Amino acid sequence: MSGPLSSLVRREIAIARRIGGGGSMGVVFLLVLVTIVPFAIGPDLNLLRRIGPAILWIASLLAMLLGLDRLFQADWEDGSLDQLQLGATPLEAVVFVKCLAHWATTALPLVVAAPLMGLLMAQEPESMLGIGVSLLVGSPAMTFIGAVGAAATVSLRRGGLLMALLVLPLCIPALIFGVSAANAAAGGTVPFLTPLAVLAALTLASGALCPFAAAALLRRLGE
Amino acid sequence: MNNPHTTFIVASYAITAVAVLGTIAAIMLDYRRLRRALEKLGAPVDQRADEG
Amino acid sequence: MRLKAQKLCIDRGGRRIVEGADFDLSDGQALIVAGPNGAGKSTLLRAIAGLLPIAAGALDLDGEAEDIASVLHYIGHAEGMKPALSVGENLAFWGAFLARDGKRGRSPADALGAFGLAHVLDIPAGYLSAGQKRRAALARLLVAPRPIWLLDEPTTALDVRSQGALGQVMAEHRAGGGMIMAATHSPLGLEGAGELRLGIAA
Amino acid sequence: MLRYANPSFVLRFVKPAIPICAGLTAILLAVGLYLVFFVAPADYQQGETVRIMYIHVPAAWLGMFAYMVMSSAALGTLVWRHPVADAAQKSAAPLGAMFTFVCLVTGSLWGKPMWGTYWVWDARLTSMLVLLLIYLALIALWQTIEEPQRAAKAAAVMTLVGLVNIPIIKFSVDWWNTLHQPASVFTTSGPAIYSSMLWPLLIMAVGATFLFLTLHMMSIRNEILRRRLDRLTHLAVAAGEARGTASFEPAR
Repeated sequence: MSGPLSSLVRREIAIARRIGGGGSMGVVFLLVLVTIVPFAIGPDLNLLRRIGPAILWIASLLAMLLGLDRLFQADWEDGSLDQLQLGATPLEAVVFVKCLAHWATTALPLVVAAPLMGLLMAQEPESMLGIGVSLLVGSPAMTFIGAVGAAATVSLRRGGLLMALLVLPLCIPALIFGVSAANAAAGGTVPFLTPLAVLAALTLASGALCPFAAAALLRRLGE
Repeated sequence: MNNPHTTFIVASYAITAVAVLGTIAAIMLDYRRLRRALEKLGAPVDQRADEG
Repeated sequence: MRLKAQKLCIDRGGRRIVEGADFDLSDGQALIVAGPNGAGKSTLLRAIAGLLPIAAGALDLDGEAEDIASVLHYIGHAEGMKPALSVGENLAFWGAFLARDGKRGRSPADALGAFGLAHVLDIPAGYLSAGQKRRAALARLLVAPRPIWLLDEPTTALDVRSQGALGQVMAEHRAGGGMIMAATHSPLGLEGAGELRLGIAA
Repeated sequence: MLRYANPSFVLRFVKPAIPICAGLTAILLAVGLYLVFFVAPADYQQGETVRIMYIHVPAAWLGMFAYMVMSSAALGTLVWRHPVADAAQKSAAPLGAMFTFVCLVTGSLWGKPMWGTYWVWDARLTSMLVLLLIYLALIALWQTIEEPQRAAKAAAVMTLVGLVNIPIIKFSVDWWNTLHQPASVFTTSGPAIYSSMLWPLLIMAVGATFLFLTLHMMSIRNEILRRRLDRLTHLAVAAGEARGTASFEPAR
């Protein structure tokens, strides 16, 4: 028998697949950001190679936030948010599942695309792998933290912009350790696993705490 | 013709083939899905059914 | 099962909307929440459903004040349907999500049939008209069995035939021991229903 | 001309045209590929890798040709507000994106032996990358706006705005490229074209054009059917209401 949460996961994935825009839009936005940088900095490959991981991480973070402001907004608009509070399952579990489903449909495509775009930044294969792994480990943290911002700004006009302002400072730790992990993979003094471990800790912590914060913001939202 | 460059030639033709055949397959699958949905709604696909 | 409220006071947007509402509802009974626009009918129903905080007063179900929300249906103005999914898929989801300890209600096709919507089972919800969306939302009542029904102006956008269907569904629900609280202007044909009149808070 | 452009006529015209075009495409590409691999000489500088040119260059031409087709269809949408023009415009974008992507990938693979890396921000390739971004943005636009008329008009205006900007982008990218003295000067135009190389290239280019035309007709047919399906679904929902009295099953 499909329990409430598994049916919620299926619904979220079905919507993302049916609409189809979500995941690919993030990847295209990532490509635009990565393409713009050399136009500003210049086509010097050595410089691009050095800043590649940082640019790819920043672009991935922004692309992820781009998709997040619709996380609860759509449910608020069509009345689903009310019904989701009437279920027997706690709202925290609902938020956690929605975050995972959103991560799978929006963040995963970025985790796959970002390393490939390392080619535009003259990245070596090891560095591309480092970017991929660090994004894979760090992206859930950004999704969970972003979910809190999305919950805080649901139903607000220009909520997306406000959410980015709220969430970006909170994502700084994930960005710092993510980029240092990616740089470590491209060769450097810092061993790859150390920043990655901190990043994993950030992801686990945000996964455990953020659903409670987001649920508190969504409960009894009222009009 | 198996000098070091062959891999690049094979790779580029392979990727082109994948892209082209993928596009063709996508279009044909879309066509079949649309035909099946239209037939389910009882609309013959080629008959002049609308005012255009 | 008995739902009791004593001197309920509810605020919304910083203003006191509902002041001192009392009611007592038990199996098979129905209550019409009446009053002019802005008297707080919707606010009261949303507060009972746990979607709005209760400022003062007491609300309890058989003496328990906890998770009243998991035994009730709340049909508000928005229909809770994802336009990209078919009506059947939407109802199947709500049937699974709102099920209480695994008990499932009627199938989506069956529930839609009761409201004359059997023909839209596989059609994306985005194609439905306002009246159809309303009836599809009402069909949610049938896919997950819950004793208490909170209906916020259920007859808006419904034609006479659909109102008849709703009346029949409500009568059966009450016959089965269910309870109904409906905020409405038009008569719902709920015989023997009590009335809770909300005036504009002085 | 208008009378002939209604969807039903297009569907009947397209029915025989697609197989013919597909056949022509197959023949042309078969001949082209044969010439490329068995007749055309290797290049004295680049050796065998010059054979990549025979798909890279046609892909670039088709990437731009598709944009021209999309722009003229966009004019059709704005001037005559015709559903077939909308369909032609919407279906050209993914094909143009595909050809541009192929051009970029083959260009990168072709350059690798020379540059040592897969991507150098070479002026021509960078302009094609920007063209790909424009295509992807237009596709995203089509995916986001549900209402067909509004989507067609928005995409049409954006396509034409893009058309005006393409030469400006080309110029500014070239200027940006020369300004920064890139590490290695390399032009993908390749060696001077000898006639023995020209023929295979032309045949491959014409073959690719017919490939585009075939796929474009097939996509237009899909778009027409998609719009018809959308309309019929609305009718089915409304029709269900009319005969609704019969379908009110008594609530058991």
